Amino acid sequence: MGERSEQVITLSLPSSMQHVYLLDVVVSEILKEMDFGEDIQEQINLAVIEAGTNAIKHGNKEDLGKKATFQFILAEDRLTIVIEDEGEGFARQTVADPLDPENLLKSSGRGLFLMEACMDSVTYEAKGTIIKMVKYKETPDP
Amino acid sequence: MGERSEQVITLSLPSSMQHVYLLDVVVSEILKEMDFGEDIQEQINLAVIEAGTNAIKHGNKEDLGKKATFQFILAEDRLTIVIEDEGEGFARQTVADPLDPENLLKSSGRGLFLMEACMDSVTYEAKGTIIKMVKYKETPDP
Amino acid sequence: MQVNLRNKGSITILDIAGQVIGTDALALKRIIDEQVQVADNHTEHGEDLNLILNLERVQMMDSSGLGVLVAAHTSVRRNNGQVVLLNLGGNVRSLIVMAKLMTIFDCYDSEAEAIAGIMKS
Amino acid sequence: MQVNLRNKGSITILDIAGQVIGTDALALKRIIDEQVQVADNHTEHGEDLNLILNLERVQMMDSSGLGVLVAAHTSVRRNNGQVVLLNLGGNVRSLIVMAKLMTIFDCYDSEAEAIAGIMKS
Ligand SMILES: Nc1ncnc2c1ncn2[C@@H]1O[C@H](COP(=O)(O)OP(=O)(O)O)[C@@H](O)[C@H]1O
Ligand SMILES: Nc1ncnc2c1ncn2[C@@H]1O[C@H](COP(=O)(O)OP(=O)(O)O)[C@@H](O)[C@H]1O
Repeated sequence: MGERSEQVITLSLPSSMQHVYLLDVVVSEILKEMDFGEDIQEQINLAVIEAGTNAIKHGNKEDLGKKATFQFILAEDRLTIVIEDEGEGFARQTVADPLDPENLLKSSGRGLFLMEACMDSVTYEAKGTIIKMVKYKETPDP
Repeated sequence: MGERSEQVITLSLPSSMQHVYLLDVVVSEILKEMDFGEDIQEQINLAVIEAGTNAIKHGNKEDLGKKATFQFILAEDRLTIVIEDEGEGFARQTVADPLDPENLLKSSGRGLFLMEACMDSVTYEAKGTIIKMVKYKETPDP
Repeated sequence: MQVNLRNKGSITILDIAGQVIGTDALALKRIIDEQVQVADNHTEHGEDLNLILNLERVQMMDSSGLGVLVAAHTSVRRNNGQVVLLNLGGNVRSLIVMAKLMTIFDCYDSEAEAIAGIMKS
Repeated sequence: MQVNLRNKGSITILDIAGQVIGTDALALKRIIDEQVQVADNHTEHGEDLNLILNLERVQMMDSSGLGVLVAAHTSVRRNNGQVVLLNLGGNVRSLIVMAKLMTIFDCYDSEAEAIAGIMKS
Protein backbone atom coordinates (compact mmCIF):
# COMPACT_ATOMS: atom_id res chain seq x y z
CA MET A 1 0.00 0.00 0.00
CA GLY A 2 1.25 3.43 -0.83
CA GLU A 3 4.14 1.97 -2.84
CA ARG A 4 2.99 3.65 -6.00
CA SER A 5 2.84 7.07 -4.47
CA GLU A 6 6.32 6.86 -2.95
CA GLN A 7 8.43 9.94 -3.53
CA VAL A 8 12.15 10.05 -2.93
CA ILE A 9 13.98 13.24 -1.99
CA THR A 10 17.76 13.02 -1.81
CA LEU A 11 20.18 15.39 -0.10
CA SER A 12 23.91 14.96 -0.14
CA LEU A 13 26.24 17.08 1.99
CA PRO A 14 29.99 17.55 2.38
CA SER A 15 31.02 16.32 5.82
CA SER A 16 31.03 19.53 7.80
CA MET A 17 29.05 20.04 10.99
CA GLN A 18 28.07 23.47 9.68
CA HIS A 19 25.62 21.75 7.31
CA VAL A 20 23.62 20.09 10.08
CA TYR A 21 21.35 23.15 10.07
CA LEU A 22 20.59 22.60 6.40
CA LEU A 23 19.68 19.03 7.22
CA ASP A 24 17.37 20.33 9.93
CA VAL A 25 15.48 22.71 7.61
CA VAL A 26 15.11 20.02 4.94
CA VAL A 27 13.65 17.54 7.42
CA SER A 28 11.37 20.19 8.92
CA GLU A 29 10.02 21.14 5.49
CA ILE A 30 9.43 17.50 4.49
CA LEU A 31 7.62 16.84 7.77
CA LYS A 32 5.47 19.92 7.17
CA GLU A 33 4.50 18.51 3.75
CA MET A 34 3.56 15.18 5.29
CA ASP A 35 0.89 14.94 7.95
CA PHE A 36 2.85 14.07 11.07
CA GLY A 37 1.80 15.52 14.42
CA GLU A 38 4.01 18.17 15.98
CA ASP A 39 5.52 15.91 18.67
CA ILE A 40 6.33 13.26 16.09
CA GLN A 41 7.95 15.91 13.90
CA GLU A 42 10.31 16.81 16.71
CA GLN A 43 11.21 13.18 17.30
CA ILE A 44 12.01 12.58 13.63
CA ASN A 45 13.99 15.80 13.44
CA LEU A 46 16.06 14.76 16.43
CA ALA A 47 16.71 11.26 15.04
CA VAL A 48 17.89 12.64 11.70
CA ILE A 49 20.15 15.21 13.35
CA GLU A 50 21.69 12.45 15.49
CA ALA A 51 22.23 10.16 12.51
CA GLY A 52 23.57 13.02 10.38
CA THR A 53 25.94 14.15 13.10
CA ASN A 54 27.26 10.58 13.45
CA ALA A 55 27.69 10.16 9.67
CA ILE A 56 29.62 13.45 9.45
CA LYS A 57 31.66 13.10 12.65
CA HIS A 58 32.21 9.39 13.32
CA GLY A 59 31.71 8.03 9.80
CA ASN A 60 33.36 10.61 7.55
CA LYS A 61 35.46 12.19 10.31
CA GLU A 62 34.57 15.65 8.98
CA ASP A 63 36.53 15.00 5.78
CA LEU A 64 35.03 17.55 3.35
CA GLY A 65 35.87 15.21 0.47
CA LYS A 66 33.42 12.64 1.83
CA LYS A 67 29.67 12.93 1.54
CA ALA A 68 26.84 12.18 3.91
CA THR A 69 23.77 11.23 1.88
CA PHE A 70 20.19 11.37 3.07
CA GLN A 71 17.33 9.72 1.27
CA PHE A 72 13.82 10.62 2.35
CA ILE A 73 11.27 8.14 1.07
CA LEU A 74 7.81 9.64 1.47
CA ALA A 75 4.97 7.14 1.45
CA GLU A 76 1.38 7.63 2.45
CA ASP A 77 1.68 5.76 5.73
CA ARG A 78 5.34 6.33 6.65
CA LEU A 79 8.57 8.19 6.19
CA THR A 80 11.73 6.16 5.63
CA ILE A 81 15.08 7.88 5.98
CA VAL A 82 18.29 6.27 4.75
CA ILE A 83 21.55 7.84 5.90
CA GLU A 84 24.80 6.76 4.27
CA ASP A 85 28.38 7.76 5.01
CA GLU A 86 31.75 6.90 3.45
CA GLY A 87 33.39 5.77 6.67
CA GLU A 88 34.41 2.39 7.98
CA GLY A 89 31.23 1.59 9.83
CA PHE A 90 30.84 0.27 13.38
CA ALA A 91 29.15 -2.52 15.27
CA ARG A 92 26.02 -1.36 17.06
CA GLN A 93 26.33 -3.98 19.80
CA THR A 94 29.77 -2.73 20.88
CA VAL A 95 28.33 0.66 21.86
CA ALA A 96 27.78 1.04 25.61
CA ASP A 97 24.27 1.59 26.99
CA PRO A 98 23.98 5.26 27.97
CA LEU A 99 21.27 4.43 30.53
CA ASP A 100 23.64 2.22 32.49
CA PRO A 101 24.24 4.13 35.76
CA GLU A 102 27.98 4.06 35.23
CA ASN A 103 27.51 5.88 31.90
CA LEU A 104 25.01 8.50 33.06
CA LEU A 105 27.64 11.13 33.68
CA LYS A 106 29.40 10.65 30.36
CA SER A 107 28.99 13.62 28.07
CA SER A 108 28.55 11.52 24.94
CA GLY A 109 27.12 8.23 23.74
CA ARG A 110 23.39 9.05 23.68
CA GLY A 111 22.89 9.56 19.94
CA LEU A 112 22.05 6.01 18.83
CA PHE A 113 19.87 5.54 21.89
CA LEU A 114 17.85 8.68 21.07
CA MET A 115 17.54 7.70 17.38
CA GLU A 116 16.15 4.33 18.35
CA ALA A 117 13.85 5.87 20.97
CA CYS A 118 12.43 8.38 18.49
CA MET A 119 11.87 6.18 15.45
CA ASP A 120 9.67 3.10 14.97
CA SER A 121 12.57 1.12 13.56
CA VAL A 122 16.29 1.68 13.05
CA THR A 123 18.40 -0.83 11.14
CA TYR A 124 22.12 -0.85 10.49
CA GLU A 125 23.37 -2.02 7.11
CA ALA A 126 26.65 -2.23 5.21
CA LYS A 127 28.68 -2.53 8.43
CA GLY A 128 26.94 0.47 9.92
CA THR A 129 27.68 2.90 7.08
CA ILE A 130 24.00 2.82 6.11
CA ILE A 131 21.30 3.48 8.66
CA LYS A 132 17.66 3.03 7.75
CA MET A 133 15.02 4.59 9.98
CA VAL A 134 11.25 4.35 9.65
CA LYS A 135 8.47 6.34 11.28
CA TYR A 136 4.86 5.39 10.67
CA LYS A 137 2.05 7.91 10.62
CA GLU A 138 0.19 5.79 13.15
CA THR A 139 1.22 2.76 15.16
CA PRO A 140 1.94 0.01 12.63
CA ASP A 141 -0.44 -2.96 12.56
CA PRO A 142 0.76 -5.73 14.85
CA MET B 1 41.28 30.44 -6.40
CA GLY B 2 38.98 28.89 -3.91
CA GLU B 3 38.90 25.64 -5.91
CA ARG B 4 40.25 23.67 -3.02
CA SER B 5 37.60 24.85 -0.63
CA GLU B 6 34.69 24.09 -2.99
CA GLN B 7 31.83 22.26 -1.33
CA VAL B 8 29.04 20.59 -3.27
CA ILE B 9 25.55 20.15 -1.84
CA THR B 10 23.13 18.13 -3.95
CA LEU B 11 19.35 18.02 -3.72
CA SER B 12 17.18 15.85 -5.92
CA LEU B 13 13.40 16.14 -6.00
CA PRO B 14 10.49 14.28 -7.58
CA SER B 15 8.84 16.55 -10.13
CA SER B 16 6.00 17.99 -8.11
CA MET B 17 5.43 21.71 -7.68
CA GLN B 18 4.74 21.04 -4.00
CA HIS B 19 8.50 20.58 -3.47
CA VAL B 20 9.38 24.08 -4.67
CA TYR B 21 9.09 25.22 -1.06
CA LEU B 22 11.72 22.70 -0.01
CA LEU B 23 13.97 24.08 -2.72
CA ASP B 24 13.38 27.54 -1.32
CA VAL B 25 14.37 26.63 2.25
CA VAL B 26 17.49 24.81 1.04
CA VAL B 27 18.65 27.79 -0.99
CA SER B 28 17.84 30.19 1.84
CA GLU B 29 19.88 28.13 4.31
CA ILE B 30 22.86 27.83 1.95
CA LEU B 31 22.79 31.57 1.31
CA LYS B 32 22.71 32.17 5.06
CA GLU B 33 25.83 30.00 5.43
CA MET B 34 27.61 31.97 2.71
CA ASP B 35 28.17 35.70 3.04
CA PHE B 36 25.85 37.16 0.42
CA GLY B 37 24.05 40.41 1.14
CA GLU B 38 20.31 40.29 1.74
CA ASP B 39 19.30 41.72 -1.64
CA ILE B 40 21.58 39.30 -3.44
CA GLN B 41 20.08 36.44 -1.44
CA GLU B 42 16.65 37.34 -2.72
CA GLN B 43 17.86 37.48 -6.30
CA ILE B 44 19.49 34.06 -6.08
CA ASN B 45 16.45 32.61 -4.37
CA LEU B 46 14.23 33.89 -7.16
CA ALA B 47 16.51 32.57 -9.91
CA VAL B 48 16.60 29.09 -8.37
CA ILE B 49 12.83 29.00 -7.90
CA GLU B 50 12.36 30.00 -11.55
CA ALA B 51 14.80 27.37 -12.79
CA GLY B 52 13.34 24.73 -10.48
CA THR B 53 9.79 25.52 -11.57
CA ASN B 54 10.83 25.21 -15.23
CA ALA B 55 12.65 21.92 -14.66
CA ILE B 56 9.62 20.46 -12.87
CA LYS B 57 6.92 21.91 -15.14
CA HIS B 58 8.37 22.33 -18.61
CA GLY B 59 11.21 19.82 -18.42
CA ASN B 60 9.76 16.91 -16.46
CA LYS B 61 6.12 17.86 -17.04
CA GLU B 62 5.36 17.11 -13.38
CA ASP B 63 6.04 13.41 -13.91
CA LEU B 64 6.75 12.17 -10.37
CA GLY B 65 8.97 9.46 -11.82
CA LYS B 66 11.37 12.11 -13.12
CA LYS B 67 13.79 14.00 -10.93
CA ALA B 68 14.90 17.59 -10.86
CA THR B 69 18.43 17.77 -9.51
CA PHE B 70 20.09 20.79 -7.96
CA GLN B 71 23.81 21.05 -7.36
CA PHE B 72 25.03 23.90 -5.21
CA ILE B 73 28.74 24.45 -5.58
CA LEU B 74 29.93 26.69 -2.76
CA ALA B 75 33.23 28.44 -3.39
CA GLU B 76 34.80 31.30 -1.50
CA ASP B 77 34.06 33.90 -4.17
CA ARG B 78 30.90 32.53 -5.78
CA LEU B 79 27.95 30.19 -5.73
CA THR B 80 27.34 28.02 -8.79
CA ILE B 81 23.99 26.28 -9.15
CA VAL B 82 23.45 23.52 -11.69
CA ILE B 83 19.85 22.50 -12.37
CA GLU B 84 19.17 19.36 -14.36
CA ASP B 85 15.91 17.85 -15.56
CA GLU B 86 14.98 14.68 -17.46
CA GLY B 87 12.98 16.43 -20.16
CA GLU B 88 13.63 17.08 -23.83
CA GLY B 89 15.22 20.47 -23.45
CA PHE B 90 14.49 23.65 -25.40
CA ALA B 91 16.28 26.31 -27.38
CA ARG B 92 16.75 29.52 -25.43
CA GLN B 93 16.71 31.71 -28.55
CA THR B 94 13.23 30.57 -29.53
CA VAL B 95 11.71 32.00 -26.34
CA ALA B 96 10.02 35.36 -26.86
CA ASP B 97 11.29 38.48 -25.10
CA PRO B 98 8.87 39.24 -22.24
CA LEU B 99 9.84 42.94 -22.33
CA ASP B 100 8.62 43.30 -25.90
CA PRO B 101 5.53 45.54 -25.59
CA GLU B 102 3.38 42.97 -27.37
CA ASN B 103 4.28 40.43 -24.67
CA LEU B 104 3.84 42.67 -21.64
CA LEU B 105 0.29 41.53 -20.99
CA LYS B 106 1.06 37.83 -21.28
CA SER B 107 0.74 36.05 -17.98
CA SER B 108 3.79 33.84 -18.54
CA GLY B 109 7.21 33.85 -20.16
CA ARG B 110 9.18 35.89 -17.61
CA GLY B 111 11.04 33.08 -15.84
CA LEU B 112 14.20 32.85 -17.97
CA PHE B 113 14.39 36.63 -18.18
CA LEU B 114 14.29 36.96 -14.39
CA MET B 115 16.86 34.18 -13.92
CA GLU B 116 19.24 35.96 -16.27
CA ALA B 117 18.56 39.32 -14.67
CA CYS B 118 19.25 38.00 -11.17
CA MET B 119 22.39 35.95 -11.77
CA ASP B 120 25.82 36.98 -13.05
CA SER B 121 25.78 34.26 -15.67
CA VAL B 122 23.31 31.67 -16.92
CA THR B 123 24.33 29.03 -19.43
CA TYR B 124 22.22 26.35 -21.10
CA GLU B 125 23.77 22.96 -21.67
CA ALA B 126 22.68 19.53 -22.90
CA LYS B 127 19.94 21.00 -25.12
CA GLY B 128 18.61 23.07 -22.25
CA THR B 129 18.14 20.21 -19.79
CA ILE B 130 21.05 21.52 -17.75
CA ILE B 131 21.18 25.12 -16.62
CA LYS B 132 24.25 26.49 -14.91
CA MET B 133 23.96 29.75 -13.01
CA VAL B 134 26.70 31.67 -11.23
CA LYS B 135 26.56 34.49 -8.72
CA TYR B 136 29.76 36.12 -7.51
CA LYS B 137 30.15 37.58 -4.06
CA GLU B 138 31.38 40.79 -5.63
CA THR B 139 31.57 41.93 -9.23
CA PRO B 140 33.96 39.55 -11.01
CA ASP B 141 37.30 40.91 -12.11
CA PRO B 142 37.19 42.16 -15.69
CA MET C 1 0.56 32.12 1.41
CA GLN C 2 -2.45 33.53 3.23
CA VAL C 3 -5.09 35.67 1.54
CA ASN C 4 -7.68 37.73 3.38
CA LEU C 5 -10.63 39.19 1.47
CA ARG C 6 -12.32 42.43 2.57
CA ASN C 7 -14.77 44.85 1.01
CA LYS C 8 -14.70 48.65 1.23
CA GLY C 9 -17.86 49.77 -0.55
CA SER C 10 -17.63 48.41 -4.08
CA ILE C 11 -13.92 47.72 -3.79
CA THR C 12 -12.50 44.33 -2.91
CA ILE C 13 -9.24 44.29 -1.02
CA LEU C 14 -7.01 41.20 -0.94
CA ASP C 15 -4.44 41.21 1.85
CA ILE C 16 -1.82 38.75 0.67
CA ALA C 17 0.92 37.38 2.91
CA GLY C 18 3.79 34.92 2.52
CA GLN C 19 5.21 33.43 -0.63
CA VAL C 20 3.46 33.87 -3.96
CA ILE C 21 5.32 31.17 -5.85
CA GLY C 22 4.54 27.75 -7.30
CA THR C 23 1.23 26.25 -6.24
CA ASP C 24 0.39 29.31 -4.14
CA ALA C 25 0.46 31.52 -7.23
CA LEU C 26 -2.11 29.17 -8.74
CA ALA C 27 -4.21 29.37 -5.58
CA LEU C 28 -4.13 33.19 -5.73
CA LYS C 29 -5.18 33.08 -9.38
CA ARG C 30 -8.15 30.91 -8.43
CA ILE C 31 -9.22 33.35 -5.70
CA ILE C 32 -9.05 36.30 -8.08
CA ASP C 33 -10.85 34.38 -10.85
CA GLU C 34 -13.66 33.72 -8.39
CA GLN C 35 -14.02 37.44 -7.72
CA VAL C 36 -14.15 38.07 -11.46
CA GLN C 37 -16.79 35.35 -11.79
CA VAL C 38 -18.92 36.94 -9.09
CA ALA C 39 -18.57 40.35 -10.75
CA ASP C 40 -19.45 38.85 -14.14
CA ASN C 41 -22.71 37.59 -12.69
CA HIS C 42 -23.49 41.02 -11.32
CA THR C 43 -22.41 43.10 -14.30
CA GLU C 44 -25.90 42.96 -15.77
CA HIS C 45 -26.87 45.02 -12.74
CA GLY C 46 -24.11 47.51 -13.55
CA GLU C 47 -21.50 46.50 -10.99
CA ASP C 48 -17.82 46.93 -11.76
CA LEU C 49 -15.02 44.93 -10.18
CA ASN C 50 -12.20 46.90 -8.56
CA LEU C 51 -9.42 45.09 -6.79
CA ILE C 52 -6.77 46.33 -4.42
CA LEU C 53 -3.97 43.81 -3.98
CA ASN C 54 -2.24 44.57 -0.70
CA LEU C 55 1.21 43.05 -1.12
CA GLU C 56 2.70 44.46 2.09
CA ARG C 57 3.29 41.08 3.67
CA VAL C 58 4.40 39.24 0.55
CA GLN C 59 7.87 37.90 1.31
CA MET C 60 8.62 36.50 -2.11
CA MET C 61 7.06 36.49 -5.53
CA ASP C 62 8.24 34.72 -8.66
CA SER C 63 7.29 34.99 -12.33
CA SER C 64 4.15 32.93 -11.84
CA GLY C 65 3.04 35.33 -9.11
CA LEU C 66 3.76 38.21 -11.46
CA GLY C 67 1.77 36.38 -14.13
CA VAL C 68 -1.21 36.23 -11.77
CA LEU C 69 -1.06 40.03 -11.30
CA VAL C 70 -1.01 40.55 -15.07
CA ALA C 71 -3.83 38.06 -15.67
CA ALA C 72 -5.86 39.81 -12.95
CA HIS C 73 -5.26 43.14 -14.65
CA THR C 74 -6.49 41.79 -17.99
CA SER C 75 -9.61 40.04 -16.77
CA VAL C 76 -10.66 42.86 -14.43
CA ARG C 77 -10.25 45.40 -17.23
CA ARG C 78 -12.69 43.33 -19.23
CA ASN C 79 -15.18 44.02 -16.43
CA ASN C 80 -14.59 47.76 -16.63
CA GLY C 81 -12.68 47.67 -13.38
CA GLN C 82 -9.09 48.00 -12.38
CA VAL C 83 -6.46 46.27 -10.29
CA VAL C 84 -4.23 48.50 -8.20
CA LEU C 85 -1.30 47.46 -6.06
CA LEU C 86 -0.84 48.53 -2.46
CA ASN C 87 2.28 48.61 -0.30
CA LEU C 88 4.91 47.11 -2.56
CA GLY C 89 7.90 45.90 -0.58
CA GLY C 90 11.39 46.23 -2.02
CA ASN C 91 11.40 42.74 -3.53
CA VAL C 92 8.07 42.90 -5.26
CA ARG C 93 8.68 46.44 -6.44
CA SER C 94 11.99 45.56 -8.09
CA LEU C 95 10.39 42.50 -9.66
CA ILE C 96 7.68 44.68 -11.21
CA VAL C 97 10.22 47.27 -12.31
CA MET C 98 12.47 44.63 -13.89
CA ALA C 99 9.53 43.19 -15.82
CA LYS C 100 8.59 46.70 -17.01
CA LEU C 101 5.12 46.40 -15.50
CA MET C 102 5.09 49.74 -13.63
CA THR C 103 3.17 51.31 -16.53
CA ILE C 104 0.41 48.74 -16.24
CA PHE C 105 -0.31 49.01 -12.53
CA ASP C 106 -1.13 51.99 -10.39
CA CYS C 107 0.73 51.55 -7.12
CA TYR C 108 -0.08 53.17 -3.78
CA ASP C 109 1.45 53.31 -0.34
CA SER C 110 -1.77 53.70 1.65
CA GLU C 111 -5.19 52.15 1.44
CA ALA C 112 -6.90 55.54 1.45
CA GLU C 113 -4.88 56.70 -1.57
CA ALA C 114 -5.56 53.44 -3.37
CA ILE C 115 -9.30 53.83 -2.83
CA ALA C 116 -9.20 57.49 -3.88
CA GLY C 117 -7.24 56.50 -6.99
CA ILE C 118 -9.86 53.98 -8.02
CA MET C 119 -12.74 56.42 -7.32
CA LYS C 120 -11.19 59.14 -9.48
CA SER C 121 -10.82 56.99 -12.56
CA MET D 1 21.69 29.71 19.21
CA GLN D 2 21.92 32.86 21.32
CA VAL D 3 23.24 32.87 24.87
CA ASN D 4 22.84 35.77 27.27
CA LEU D 5 24.86 35.85 30.48
CA ARG D 6 23.56 37.56 33.64
CA ASN D 7 24.55 37.58 37.29
CA LYS D 8 22.24 37.51 40.30
CA GLY D 9 24.53 37.82 43.30
CA SER D 10 26.92 34.90 43.12
CA ILE D 11 24.76 33.01 40.64
CA THR D 12 25.34 33.11 36.90
CA ILE D 13 22.28 32.75 34.70
CA LEU D 14 22.55 31.70 31.07
CA ASP D 15 19.48 32.49 28.98
CA ILE D 16 19.78 30.14 26.02
CA ALA D 17 17.68 30.44 22.88
CA GLY D 18 17.42 28.60 19.57
CA GLN D 19 18.92 25.28 18.59
CA VAL D 20 21.47 23.57 20.80
CA ILE D 21 22.77 21.09 18.23
CA GLY D 22 25.95 20.55 16.24
CA THR D 23 28.44 23.40 16.34
CA ASP D 24 26.18 25.44 18.62
CA ALA D 25 26.40 22.77 21.33
CA LEU D 26 30.18 23.15 21.10
CA ALA D 27 29.84 26.91 21.39
CA LEU D 28 27.69 26.54 24.50
CA LYS D 29 30.25 24.19 26.02
CA ARG D 30 32.94 26.79 25.41
CA ILE D 31 30.88 29.50 27.13
CA ILE D 32 30.28 27.31 30.17
CA ASP D 33 33.92 26.20 30.30
CA GLU D 34 34.89 29.87 30.42
CA GLN D 35 32.66 30.41 33.44
CA VAL D 36 34.25 27.42 35.12
CA GLN D 37 37.68 28.83 34.29
CA VAL D 38 36.83 32.18 35.83
CA ALA D 39 35.48 30.48 38.96
CA ASP D 40 38.61 28.29 39.15
CA ASN D 41 40.72 31.43 39.27
CA HIS D 42 38.57 32.83 42.03
CA THR D 43 38.20 29.68 44.08
CA GLU D 44 41.26 30.54 46.12
CA HIS D 45 39.19 33.47 47.35
CA GLY D 46 36.40 31.07 48.31
CA GLU D 47 33.97 31.68 45.45
CA ASP D 48 31.72 28.87 44.24
CA LEU D 49 30.26 28.63 40.77
CA ASN D 50 26.49 28.21 40.54
CA LEU D 51 24.84 28.13 37.15
CA ILE D 52 21.20 28.46 36.18
CA LEU D 53 20.60 27.34 32.61
CA ASN D 54 17.40 28.96 31.40
CA LEU D 55 16.24 26.71 28.58
CA GLU D 56 12.87 28.38 28.05
CA ARG D 57 13.62 29.50 24.51
CA VAL D 58 15.52 26.42 23.38
CA GLN D 59 13.68 25.09 20.34
CA MET D 60 15.69 21.96 19.85
CA MET D 61 18.42 20.08 21.64
CA ASP D 62 20.22 16.94 20.54
CA SER D 63 22.50 14.48 22.31
CA SER D 64 25.49 16.80 22.01
CA GLY D 65 23.47 19.54 23.73
CA LEU D 66 22.53 17.06 26.41
CA GLY D 67 26.21 16.14 26.70
CA VAL D 68 27.03 19.79 27.36
CA LEU D 69 24.54 19.88 30.25
CA VAL D 70 26.09 16.76 31.76
CA ALA D 71 29.64 18.04 31.29
CA ALA D 72 28.62 21.32 32.92
CA HIS D 73 27.16 19.42 35.87
CA THR D 74 30.41 17.49 36.35
CA SER D 75 32.84 20.39 36.08
CA VAL D 76 30.73 22.74 38.20
CA ARG D 77 30.41 20.11 40.92
CA ARG D 78 34.19 19.99 41.02
CA ASN D 79 34.01 23.69 41.96
CA ASN D 80 31.58 22.98 44.80
CA GLY D 81 28.77 24.53 42.83
CA GLN D 82 25.73 23.23 41.04
CA VAL D 83 23.97 23.50 37.70
CA VAL D 84 20.21 23.78 37.83
CA LEU D 85 17.82 23.90 34.89
CA LEU D 86 15.10 26.51 34.48
CA ASN D 87 11.95 26.46 32.34
CA LEU D 88 12.24 23.17 30.50
CA GLY D 89 10.02 23.13 27.44
CA GLY D 90 8.27 19.92 26.40
CA ASN D 91 11.02 18.86 23.99
CA VAL D 92 13.95 19.38 26.29
CA ARG D 93 12.12 17.88 29.23
CA SER D 94 11.28 14.67 27.37
CA LEU D 95 14.87 14.47 26.12
CA ILE D 96 16.15 14.65 29.69
CA VAL D 97 13.55 12.17 30.91
CA MET D 98 14.38 9.72 28.08
CA ALA D 99 18.09 9.92 28.93
CA LYS D 100 17.29 9.31 32.63
CA LEU D 101 18.98 12.56 33.65
CA MET D 102 16.16 13.91 35.83
CA THR D 103 17.96 12.57 38.92
CA ILE D 104 21.07 14.56 38.10
CA PHE D 105 19.53 17.98 37.58
CA ASP D 106 17.28 20.04 39.80
CA CYS D 107 14.68 21.63 37.55
CA TYR D 108 12.62 24.75 38.29
CA ASP D 109 9.84 26.66 36.63
CA SER D 110 10.70 30.11 37.93
CA GLU D 111 13.93 32.00 38.42
CA ALA D 112 13.09 32.81 42.05
CA GLU D 113 12.62 29.14 42.87
CA ALA D 114 15.83 28.23 41.08
CA ILE D 115 17.78 30.83 43.07
CA ALA D 116 16.15 29.71 46.33
CA GLY D 117 16.99 26.10 45.44
CA ILE D 118 20.65 26.93 45.00
CA MET D 119 20.78 29.03 48.20
CA LYS D 120 19.29 26.22 50.28
CA SER D 121 21.85 23.62 49.22
N1 LIG E 1 28.07 6.48 11.25
C1 LIG E 1 28.96 5.99 12.13
N2 LIG E 1 30.19 5.56 11.71
C2 LIG E 1 31.09 5.07 12.58
N3 LIG E 1 30.88 4.98 13.91
C3 LIG E 1 29.69 5.39 14.40
C4 LIG E 1 28.68 5.91 13.55
N4 LIG E 1 27.61 6.23 14.33
C5 LIG E 1 27.95 5.92 15.59
N5 LIG E 1 29.21 5.41 15.66
C6 LIG E 1 29.92 4.94 16.87
O1 LIG E 1 28.97 4.75 17.90
C7 LIG E 1 29.31 5.53 19.05
C8 LIG E 1 28.06 6.02 19.76
O2 LIG E 1 27.40 6.97 18.98
P1 LIG E 1 26.30 7.90 19.64
O3 LIG E 1 25.39 7.04 20.44
O4 LIG E 1 25.69 8.72 18.56
O5 LIG E 1 27.09 8.82 20.67
P2 LIG E 1 28.23 9.91 20.42
O6 LIG E 1 28.10 10.36 19.00
O7 LIG E 1 27.94 10.96 21.42
O8 LIG E 1 29.53 9.19 20.66
C9 LIG E 1 30.18 6.65 18.52
O9 LIG E 1 31.05 7.16 19.50
C10 LIG E 1 30.92 5.94 17.38
O10 LIG E 1 32.03 5.24 17.87
N1 LIG F 1 13.73 23.17 -18.33
C1 LIG F 1 13.00 23.41 -19.43
N2 LIG F 1 12.68 22.38 -20.28
C2 LIG F 1 11.93 22.59 -21.35
N3 LIG F 1 11.46 23.81 -21.72
C3 LIG F 1 11.74 24.87 -20.95
C4 LIG F 1 12.53 24.74 -19.78
N4 LIG F 1 12.66 25.97 -19.22
C5 LIG F 1 11.99 26.82 -20.00
N5 LIG F 1 11.43 26.17 -21.07
C6 LIG F 1 10.64 26.77 -22.17
O1 LIG F 1 10.85 28.16 -22.14
C7 LIG F 1 9.61 28.86 -22.03
C8 LIG F 1 9.79 30.14 -21.22
O2 LIG F 1 10.05 29.83 -19.88
P1 LIG F 1 9.91 30.96 -18.78
O3 LIG F 1 10.62 32.17 -19.28
O4 LIG F 1 10.37 30.39 -17.51
O5 LIG F 1 8.37 31.30 -18.74
P2 LIG F 1 7.13 30.37 -18.34
O6 LIG F 1 7.65 29.27 -17.49
O7 LIG F 1 6.22 31.31 -17.62
O8 LIG F 1 6.56 29.87 -19.65
C9 LIG F 1 8.68 27.87 -21.39
O9 LIG F 1 7.33 28.15 -21.69
C10 LIG F 1 9.16 26.55 -21.99
O10 LIG F 1 8.58 26.36 -23.25
